[in-house]
Amino acid sequence: MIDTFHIGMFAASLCIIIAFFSFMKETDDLHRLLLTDLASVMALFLIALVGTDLAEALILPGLVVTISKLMALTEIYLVKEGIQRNQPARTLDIEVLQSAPAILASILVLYGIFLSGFSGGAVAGLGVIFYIICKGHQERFELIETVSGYAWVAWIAAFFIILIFPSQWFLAVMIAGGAILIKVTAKLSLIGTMRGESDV
Amino acid sequence: MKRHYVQLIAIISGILLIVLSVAGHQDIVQVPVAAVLSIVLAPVFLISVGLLFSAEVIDGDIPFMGY
Amino acid sequence: MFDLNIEGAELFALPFGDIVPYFSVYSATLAAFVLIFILIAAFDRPERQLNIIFGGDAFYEKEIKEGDTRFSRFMAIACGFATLGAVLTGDIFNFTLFAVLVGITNIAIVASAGNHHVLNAAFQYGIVAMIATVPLFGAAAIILATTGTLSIWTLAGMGAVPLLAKAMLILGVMGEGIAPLYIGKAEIIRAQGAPFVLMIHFSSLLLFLRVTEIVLVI
Amino acid sequence: MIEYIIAAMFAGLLLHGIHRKVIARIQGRPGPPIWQEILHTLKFLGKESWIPKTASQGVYVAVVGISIAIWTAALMLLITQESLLLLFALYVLHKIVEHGIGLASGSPYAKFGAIRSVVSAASELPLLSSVALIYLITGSLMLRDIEAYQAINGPLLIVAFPAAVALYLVILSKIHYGPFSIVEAKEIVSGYWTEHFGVWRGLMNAAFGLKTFVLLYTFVVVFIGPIGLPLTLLAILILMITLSFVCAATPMLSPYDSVTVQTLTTGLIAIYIIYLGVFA
Repeated sequence: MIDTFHIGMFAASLCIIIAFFSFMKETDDLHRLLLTDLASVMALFLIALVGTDLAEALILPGLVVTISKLMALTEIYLVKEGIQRNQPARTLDIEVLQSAPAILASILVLYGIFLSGFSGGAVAGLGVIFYIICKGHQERFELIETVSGYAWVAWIAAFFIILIFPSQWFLAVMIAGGAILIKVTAKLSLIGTMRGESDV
Repeated sequence: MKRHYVQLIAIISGILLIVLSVAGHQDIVQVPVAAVLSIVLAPVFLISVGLLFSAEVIDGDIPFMGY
Repeated sequence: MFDLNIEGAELFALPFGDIVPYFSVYSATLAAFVLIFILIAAFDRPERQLNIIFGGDAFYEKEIKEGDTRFSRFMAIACGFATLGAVLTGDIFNFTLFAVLVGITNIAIVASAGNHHVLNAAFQYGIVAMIATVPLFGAAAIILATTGTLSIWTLAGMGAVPLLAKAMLILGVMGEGIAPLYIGKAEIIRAQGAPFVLMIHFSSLLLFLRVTEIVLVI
Repeated sequence: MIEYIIAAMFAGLLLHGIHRKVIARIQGRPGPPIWQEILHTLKFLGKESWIPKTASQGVYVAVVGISIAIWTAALMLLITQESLLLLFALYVLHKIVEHGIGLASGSPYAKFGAIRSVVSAASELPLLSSVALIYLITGSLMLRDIEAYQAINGPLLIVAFPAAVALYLVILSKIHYGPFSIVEAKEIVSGYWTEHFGVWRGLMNAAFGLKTFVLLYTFVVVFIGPIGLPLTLLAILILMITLSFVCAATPMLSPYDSVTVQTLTTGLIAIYIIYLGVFA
C-alpha cells in the first residue's frame, strides 16, 4: 500500500514538475489559462492518490473550487480582452439538432406522460426544452404561465377532493399526477425559452 | 451626534472600567474576563472622552461630517 | 484535550465526530477581528478618492455611484466569511478549501474595478492562485496519507505531520493569500480602497496568521 | 485594568518624548522637553474634530478604536502572561490598522503611506522567525513558561541572540524617525495618518505610545526575564535610548532598500533556525 503510494507520489511530482515547467515557458495568456486546468488536475491527482473513502469525498469539493476559480479567471480573460461582446449567432450548429428534435422531443414527452407525476414532468420538460432550443423559440411567457397556473389550481383541487371525499382518491391522484406533470413541464420549458431576447 | 449621548457613553464605560479593575483585583471577576472586557471598553471610553474634550471648542453638538 | 503551550487555553470545542471546530484564545481573538471587519465591509460606505494633479493646487474627486460598489461589497463580505471559515475550521482540508475561496473572492474584488490594468493584474494573480492549489491540496493529501486524519484537533501536539507537508501548506497559503497583497497595490490607487481593498489585505494577513498556528500546532 | 492602560500610555508617550530629546541632543539641537509628546496628545484631544467628507466613515473611526484595542490587548496579554504567538498576531493586525488609516480618508498622501506599509510587509517576518526560534529553544510560547525557563537557565538574550536581534529590528522598524519608517516619510507629508486630525490623531498618538511601551516591555520580559518592575523600566529606558542612537545616526532608507534589509535579516534568521532545527 505504502509502496504504491510512493510510486504514485513520484509520478505525481514528475507531472507537477512538467506542468510548472510549462508555466515557466508559456507566455501567451490564453495558453496559461488553459494550463491552470492542468495544475488543478494535479492537485486532485495528489488527493486521489490517497485512495480511501475520505479522499473520494474530498475530490468533489476540490473540483468545485478549482472549476469555479477557472470560470472566474475565464470571465476576467474575456472582459480583459474585450471579446465578450461578439458572440456567434447560433451557439450549437450541429446537423442532428435541426433534423431530429421533433422525434426525440416527442419520445421524451410521451415517456414523461407515461411516467406522470414529478419525474414524468421533468422528463417531458426536458423534451420541450430540447425542442425549443433546437427549433428556435418565441418568448410566450404568458401562455406557459397560464397553463402552469391552471395546473396548480387542479393540483390544489385534487387535494381538496382527497380531504373532503376520501372515497374518490383515485380520481384525485390522477388529477394531481396530471397537474404536476403539466406544471413541471411548463416550468422547465421556461428555461428553454430564456435565451436573452432583446425585450426580456 | 448629541453631546449628551457622548457624555453618557463616556461616564458609563468609565465607571464600568473602574468597576472591572477593582473586581479584577479583588478576585470577584476572573482576571482574563476583566482583561477582555477592558479591551472592548477601553476604545469606547477613550474615543468618547476625546470627543468630549474637542466639543469644548465648538460649543454644543459634535458634528460628524465636515469639509 | 487541546491545552497546548502554543496558542493559549482551549475555550470551547464542538466534537462532530472526526472534525472538531474549536476556539482557543488565539483563534477566538482572530474570529472576533474577522467579525468586526465583516460588519465594516457590510455597512460602511466606500471612500471617495481625491486625485491631486501634482505640481499645482488642483484636485478632483472621483465619483462613485451606489450601484458600482454592490459587487465589491458583496465580494468583500463573502471574503470576510471565507476568512472566518478559515480561522475557525478544525479540519485541514476545509482550511485549504476556505483558502481557495478567499483567493477567488480576492480576484473578484480586484477585478470589479473594470480597469484594463487592474484586470490584467487580477488575471495574473488568479493564475498564481490557481497554481497554488497544487501545494495546498497536496499538503492536505500528504497529511491524510501519513497520519490517516485531517483533524487539527487529533493531530495537535503529535508532531506526526512531515515537514514537507507543512512547507507545502505554507507555500500554498502564500500563493492564495499573500500574492493579492501585491496585486492589491495596482488596485489601491484606482478603485475605492476602504473597505473593499482593505478586505484583501485583511484576509491575506489572517490566512497567514492561521497557517502559522496550524503549522506550529500539528 | 484601566489604570495599567492609562499608565502604559503615558509611559509610552514619555518614551517618545525621550526619544525625540535624545535624537535632538545627538544632532546638536536643544530638542523639545521630554513630556512634549504627552502635551501633543492632550493638545490634539482639545482640537476641533470631524470626519472628512471623502472618507469611508466606518473605517476612518474604527481603525482608531481598533488600534487602541489591539495594543490594549497586547498589554493585557503581558499582564495575564498569555501566548507569545497571540502577541505576534496582534502585531500583524497592527498592519491592518496602518492600511486602514491610509485607505480610509481618500487622500493620496495617506494612500501612499498605506502602499508603503503594504510593501514593507516584510517587516513582520523577523518577529515570526524570532517567535519560532524562541519556541525551538524553550519548547513553549506561553510567557509564563518563558519566564520559568529564564529563571532556571538565565536570560534568553544569550541563548537566542539572533531572535533578540530580530525583535530589536522589528521595534526599530516601528519607531518614529527610524531608518525603516518609510510609511511616514516627510515627502508624503505625515504618511498614512496625514488625514487623521483632532481627537483621532490624539488617540492614535496615545495608541502608538502604548505600542512602543508594549513592544519594549515584551523585549525585556522575553529576553532578559523577570527582574522586577523598577529594573524592567530601567531596561526599557536603556533600550529606548539605544534605539534613539540608531535613529539619530542613520538616514531613512529608500522604500525598496528598507524592504531589502528587512527581508535579508529575516532570511538570515530563518537560515539560523533551519540550522538549529535540523542539525542541533
